[in-house]
Amino acid sequence: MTSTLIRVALLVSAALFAIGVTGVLLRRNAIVVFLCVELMLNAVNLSLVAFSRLLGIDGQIIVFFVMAVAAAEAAVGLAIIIAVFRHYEDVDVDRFDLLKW
Amino acid sequence: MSGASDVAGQVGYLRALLPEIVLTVSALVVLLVDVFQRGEHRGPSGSSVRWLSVIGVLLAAAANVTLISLGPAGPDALVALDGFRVLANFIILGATLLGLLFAFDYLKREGLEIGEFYALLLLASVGMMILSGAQDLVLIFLGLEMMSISVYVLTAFNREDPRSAEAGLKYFLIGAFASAFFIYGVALLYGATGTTHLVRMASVLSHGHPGLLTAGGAGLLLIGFGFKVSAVPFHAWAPDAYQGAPTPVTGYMASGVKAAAMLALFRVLWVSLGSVQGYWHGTIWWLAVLTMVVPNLVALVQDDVKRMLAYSSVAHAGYLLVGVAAGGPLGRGAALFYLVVYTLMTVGAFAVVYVVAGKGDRHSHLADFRGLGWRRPWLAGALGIFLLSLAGFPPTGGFVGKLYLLRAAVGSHQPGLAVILVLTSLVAYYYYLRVVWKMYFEDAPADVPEPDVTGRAFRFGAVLCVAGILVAGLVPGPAVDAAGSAGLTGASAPSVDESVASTAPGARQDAKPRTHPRRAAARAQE
Amino acid sequence: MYHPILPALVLALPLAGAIINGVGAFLWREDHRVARWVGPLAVGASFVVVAINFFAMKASGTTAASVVSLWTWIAAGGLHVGVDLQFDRLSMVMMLIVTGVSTLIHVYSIGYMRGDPGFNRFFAYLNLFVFFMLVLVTAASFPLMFVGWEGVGLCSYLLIGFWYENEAYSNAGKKAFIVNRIGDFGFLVAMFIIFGIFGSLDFSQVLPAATGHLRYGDVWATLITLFLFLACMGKSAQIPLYVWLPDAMAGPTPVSALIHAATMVTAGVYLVARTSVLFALAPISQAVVATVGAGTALFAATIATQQWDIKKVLAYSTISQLGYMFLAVGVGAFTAGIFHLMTHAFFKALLFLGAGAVIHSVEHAWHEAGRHGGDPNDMRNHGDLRRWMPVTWITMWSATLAISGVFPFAGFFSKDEVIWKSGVLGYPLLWGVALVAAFLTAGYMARLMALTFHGGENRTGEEARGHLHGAPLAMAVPLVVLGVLSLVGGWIQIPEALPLPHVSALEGWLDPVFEPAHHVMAMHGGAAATAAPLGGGELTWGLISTVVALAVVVWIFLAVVRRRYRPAAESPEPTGLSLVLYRKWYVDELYDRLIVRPLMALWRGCWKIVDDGLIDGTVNGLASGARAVGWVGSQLQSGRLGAYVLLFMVGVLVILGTVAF
Amino acid sequence: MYHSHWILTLLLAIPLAGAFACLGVSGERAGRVALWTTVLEAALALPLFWTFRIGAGSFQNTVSVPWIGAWGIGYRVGIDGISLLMVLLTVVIMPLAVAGSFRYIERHRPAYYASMLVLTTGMLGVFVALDMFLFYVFWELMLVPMYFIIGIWGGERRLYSAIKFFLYTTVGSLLMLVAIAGLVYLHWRSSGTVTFAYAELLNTPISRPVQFWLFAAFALAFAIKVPMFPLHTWLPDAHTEAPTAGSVVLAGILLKMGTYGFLRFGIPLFPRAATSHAVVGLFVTLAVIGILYAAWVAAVQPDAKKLVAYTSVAHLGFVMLGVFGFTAEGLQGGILQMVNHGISTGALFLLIGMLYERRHTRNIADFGGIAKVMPVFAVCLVVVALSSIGLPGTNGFVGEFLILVGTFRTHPLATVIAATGVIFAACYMLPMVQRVILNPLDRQENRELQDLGGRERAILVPLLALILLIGVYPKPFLDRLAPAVDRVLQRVDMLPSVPTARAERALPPGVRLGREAFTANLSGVVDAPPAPAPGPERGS
Repeated sequence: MTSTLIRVALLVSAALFAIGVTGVLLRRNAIVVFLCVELMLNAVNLSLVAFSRLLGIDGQIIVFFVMAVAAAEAAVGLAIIIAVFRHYEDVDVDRFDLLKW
Repeated sequence: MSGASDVAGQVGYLRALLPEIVLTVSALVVLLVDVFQRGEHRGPSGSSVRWLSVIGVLLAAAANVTLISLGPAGPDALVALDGFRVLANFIILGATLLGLLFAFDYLKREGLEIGEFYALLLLASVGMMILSGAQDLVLIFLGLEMMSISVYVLTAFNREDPRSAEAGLKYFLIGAFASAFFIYGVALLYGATGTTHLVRMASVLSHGHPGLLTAGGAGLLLIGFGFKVSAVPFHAWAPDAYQGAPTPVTGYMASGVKAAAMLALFRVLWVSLGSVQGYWHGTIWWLAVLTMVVPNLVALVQDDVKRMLAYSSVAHAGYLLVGVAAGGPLGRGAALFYLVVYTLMTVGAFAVVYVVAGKGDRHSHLADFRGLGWRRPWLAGALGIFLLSLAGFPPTGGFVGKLYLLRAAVGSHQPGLAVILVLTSLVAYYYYLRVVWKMYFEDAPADVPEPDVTGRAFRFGAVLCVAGILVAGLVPGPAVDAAGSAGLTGASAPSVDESVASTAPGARQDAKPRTHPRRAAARAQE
Repeated sequence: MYHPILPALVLALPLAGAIINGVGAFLWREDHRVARWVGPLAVGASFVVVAINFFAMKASGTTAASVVSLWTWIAAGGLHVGVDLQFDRLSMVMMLIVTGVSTLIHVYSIGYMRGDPGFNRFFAYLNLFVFFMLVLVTAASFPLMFVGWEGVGLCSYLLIGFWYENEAYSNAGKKAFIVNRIGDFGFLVAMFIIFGIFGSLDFSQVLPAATGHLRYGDVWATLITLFLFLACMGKSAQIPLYVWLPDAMAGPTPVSALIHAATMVTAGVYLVARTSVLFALAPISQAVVATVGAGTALFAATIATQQWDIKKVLAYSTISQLGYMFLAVGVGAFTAGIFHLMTHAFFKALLFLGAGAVIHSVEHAWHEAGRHGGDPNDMRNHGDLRRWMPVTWITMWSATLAISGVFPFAGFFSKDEVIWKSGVLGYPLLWGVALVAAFLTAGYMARLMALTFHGGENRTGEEARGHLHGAPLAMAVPLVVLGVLSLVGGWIQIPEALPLPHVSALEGWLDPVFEPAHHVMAMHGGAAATAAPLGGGELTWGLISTVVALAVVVWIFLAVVRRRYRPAAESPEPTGLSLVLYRKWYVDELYDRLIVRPLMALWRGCWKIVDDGLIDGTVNGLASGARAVGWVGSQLQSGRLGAYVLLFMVGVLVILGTVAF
Repeated sequence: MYHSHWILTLLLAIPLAGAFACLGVSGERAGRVALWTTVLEAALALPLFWTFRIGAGSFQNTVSVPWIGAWGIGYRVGIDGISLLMVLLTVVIMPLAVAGSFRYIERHRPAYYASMLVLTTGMLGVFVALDMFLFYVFWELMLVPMYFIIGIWGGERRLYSAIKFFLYTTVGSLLMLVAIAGLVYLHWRSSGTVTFAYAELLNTPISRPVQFWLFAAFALAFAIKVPMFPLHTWLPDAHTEAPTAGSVVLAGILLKMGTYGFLRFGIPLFPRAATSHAVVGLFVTLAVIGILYAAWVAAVQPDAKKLVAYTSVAHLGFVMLGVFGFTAEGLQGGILQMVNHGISTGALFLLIGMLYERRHTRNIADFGGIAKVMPVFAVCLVVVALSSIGLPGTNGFVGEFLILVGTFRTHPLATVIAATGVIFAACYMLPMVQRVILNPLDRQENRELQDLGGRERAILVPLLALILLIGVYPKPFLDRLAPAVDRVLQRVDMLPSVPTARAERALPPGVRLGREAFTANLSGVVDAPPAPAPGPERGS
């Protein structure tokens, strides 16, 4: 019973992670890309929570760390996106190619 | 995540973390002093923050010295207390110190003298130290993020320059993306073994039957680290980020970030996953090969020296990966030693580039280096030595480092890696020498801009780098001894059976040193 | 017991002369007084020392060789070569000839080269040549002999190109050196084999041991001797390597006389004689030597008949006479070969010196008359010179009769001996060839004399004619001495068959040297015949040949004298067989087409195609390839985040894929 | 002092000190500093020739000081006969090269002379190092100054040539570094100690296949340096573009490092690979091809310097033939030929450089007849050219002859083919000599040429003297080589501990005399154990 639930949770988590990856791959808007990364982190969180059902509390504690990190990333990330926007007036990631080759 | 119980009291724990604590405190002090000093006006920060940060680094280094005499922490400690960590800390602190010294002139020139820069730099270093010293995947993740987030900001620090912002964005987005892989890998390994502690994970893995979860976890971890150490094919961000970032930050990134990530990778692979080499060794081998081959070839066609050096430092990640792939005391020593030298030469080389490039980092094209050898002999001489060392030429430290790596590769029965290493070095000679020939073989036309004048801090830093490189090349004995004898808590199953320590004094911290009959004989001889 | 007296002095004197004159060529370039005395005296003194040694050796009656060790030259591994001089009967004969003739020619040169800006340099070279020639003949080992061998080649090179500002002369020198090097290659290889088999290169180790190490007809003996003979072909201008010698006439005439007639070119004969025992062990080689010799004798003689250049005639004559010598040593008549070598040294040196006197005179006359251009060597520009140059005329006749083999001149005895021996030692065909060549010799010499000294009409030119003069004293004295020698030189060896007192001074003297060879041949080859191939004894054929020779001389002489010739500039080109012979059978052209040009093309190909194209192309191609790959790689780094993520994901999939499966 | 051990170290240190001194002074004074430094160096080194103990089998003037203890790396230097001659060659050539630069080098003089002095240290180091690490350091170290010398003071295509020189030579040496690491590892595995000491690494037991791999790496490095066909194309370019002194040093000394490497390291370390049929056959073949091919290509060169560069390939081909013939005569001749080549080719480059300084062209066709205006030059050129083509009486002959006469016993056919090289040598050298100094003096520019001055004569005199001295009396040189060559032969023959004190050097190892042995040799058996030497045919 538990293991089935965990397996489902893990699969959902993997699916979410894959959706996040696909989003990063396909989307061009920097903010959306970043949101997809957040989705991936949350997918991992789901896995961690699922494992902690089996292995004890540690997994859930890790989730908090991950959330905190995600928050920090969000803060920094949005600031950077704003900085970029000030130069390019755009957030389409494929338009930034001053640096190449 | 039960760590603290086996440490003899909180004080002991604090002592074991003294360098990190000192550095964190100095970062905060810098931040505070800056805030109070500047108050409302938005001018540049005072010079006190610079010196405060330098002092902070020096204090941390002093604190790090005290770690040497501390005995090993228990196997359950979250942060290791072994020679590996001590040396890693020194490398990171060295990179930080050099980064600071080289940043002074640069920030003044670019009008970026803001206290946050120093604070961020110091905090990034704290992250690195945690990253390379931690024995728990979660702590490693935290260190990684602490380092990364600070460096994202540093990369995008020059708000006037769109290249800086673009570099920051690329670095950040892919970095965050890679972090997700990393933590996913942590999660899977946790699921597979029930622990995130490296040593315990190792014992679980060596007794149990590792399955798909372990394999997937290891793979995902490799991807996460692959990004951080800029291994091909996860390197694409690196040239852009290195080129776009403010140049002193580039040097710092290329050395510090890479060193910390590389050493953490080494620790994770050989401590926790040492018994399941089948899952990752082939991958590391290929990563090393690709990372040596691709950037070296691409660097051939670079006409911008900064970008060329960016590719070069990506290629050096490949050389370092050879050390990781070799493992064992020899590979460990090789990686550590090479990182020491690599830090000196890379930071130094980037620093010279920003001096030549002038305000706004505009003139880093190869053509701008024409005749530098005769216009600015000292500057060019320093760059020449950095380049020779990067190329791996005696009598520089780069040569000894390469030889160390070769010995590690050969000693772990991977002569193929050794051969690829030297062949790619040969390719690298071409582009390094191209700079040398621009500097010395061609004369500067009148329209080549004069390089900046250099400040005292820069000169001091450059002398430090050059001296370090030459010392590492001419009297590498002490450094080799230190690197060779740096123990790694929980390292087992050395794939390398050549011991460098047969003549080196000092404790071996290998948990299970395989006793080779001949080695035993050698020891008996001494 | 004989001990060489002051042996080192024999060599040191000419060397010292060379050094003094060489220094003089720089320090007192304009002052020729020192060279005038030092040059001839150094060689003359050497001759005196040699003569003293000769008498000492003769008095002692020894037949053994005395070896004087000066110092160790090369000692490595099993090889030990000393600077050792060997004084034995053979080298004594050679030393006498070399120093004697050299002394005369040095004296002659004082007159001939008077006023030449390179006077000092000339004597330096000439002395140096004598030194090397003496090294060659006194060497006690193959390598040391090789020193002399190449040393004389060097001097020959320097002296042929003595007037180096003339490109043709320089070319001739170069050609001589390179062709000689082909021969030297043979010498080297022969030494390698000898060392491989005998473990030594000293004559005293090799030659006595030859019969022990090599069987009769041994393939190694054949190889050694064939390679040695290759060396001889080069140095002694035998087919097919003779081509340098006619060109070598570019040098000053005394050089032609000394080096390219009397001494250096006979070194090959000396070499065969020295290693006679090896040749005796290799019948195939002997046959080759004899055949090549006879062939060369005939071939060169045909060319000589149609040359207009007086020196060219003599050059081909020399080649032809050298052919006789090889015929002799080839058939095993070593003494005959050396005998002919000696008499040839006298009369051919004389012929050249005489020709030199003629050229000198014509040249001076033209110079005085202010005429430029025109070839003073061309016999069509001479004619009736006996009126101005009686001494030269008479002495040259002496030499002509000698070379034609007319009794009682020197050549009669030596040449007759050669021809006779080839007949009775089993080479009937070569005997016939030699006879024919002998008559040709008489013919072209008569032609030469008639054209140059007779004809009743002088073609030098109206204004110049008054300036013609006889040879000055310095030149005349050697001419006379050699003229006498050309007459009497043959009397030291008079065959028993002739109704004359039997003299075998030379044979008696040299027999001990050739004894081992004769022994081998006697053991394996059977006895010599007593009659010529067509029947008849030595006396018969001696009579026949001298009569025929004389008849040919008279016939051709009269034929030529009766014809009227125009000066060279006005003469028509020869046609038909004449042209072929005048063009020397087109051998130079043939060599050019078949060897020189293909080789040059090959070499250019090596440079342009292999070196620049293939090797550098590969190397540079690798470099550009690397750059091209790098460029492709850099294009992947497009700057777009999407591409980076894609690349990242490729890596992810590959890693996860390999991990999972 | 000369039996003291530190003389070699002194020799290594003096040029370095001089280099710093050069950087400290300005302009022409740097040249004088460099000259005096090299003269001092020569004065200090030359007595070694006499203090060297002839016949002693071991290395002399050795020093061994630990350097990187953990790796068993030490500062180990010493000389045997081979090193001795190479060291002396170096110290004799260097002052001449420096003095020969005074007029040629006009820009950046201090840097130039400093480079030359660093180069000196590097080259000497290669010849005296008895530690693989030390050897490699010096080996690479001398590349850098040479790169600068070609690149900064070279001719038109100096960039291309410099980088080509550098990359070509490093491709081999990098693989050699891997092989060194492998060798050290193997030694550790068998003995348990990590060491880079040459003497100890000699005792490493290595399986045959591994020997091949390691030898291949070493051989590649050395063969490029020699250079052997077809790895030679860097040489003509480097020579053509390098300044005179650069060419002199390159040809005179640097190339010797390749052959020296074979003798000191490649062959003794991996004797079974080095003496295998395949390897010997390959090297002998390449050597012979090199001799002929280079001579051919040289013969059609319009540029005098390039011509001489190709002759180097041919000469070094002879050396390699002698080395891989594995006979005492051939080896001694080969080593002597290394010295000879250094002298004669160095002199040739100096002479061409002197012409270049006057006319700023090296095109042979631009000259002609200059013997008339430059008689001293002409004499020097002729003597040197004759030495180069191996005329007996000059040094060139002794070396070539020994090589050929020795190698003939093991490789008769190859030797005979190689011997045709003496013909082709005449084919390239004489036309060059002719077109430069002989022929009509028909160009106005050439009529005004000045003959060699005092400085130039002083540079050439030692070389000419050596040419004749070695040509006439090579014994002192050969005597010093004999024990070292014996040792090499012992290694390759795998003689089980031949008594070191050979009472009578009547027959060196491997020498087989007499007809039977000779004809047996013709079957080409190279690495078979030598037949017991028959009784000496001749006394010593």
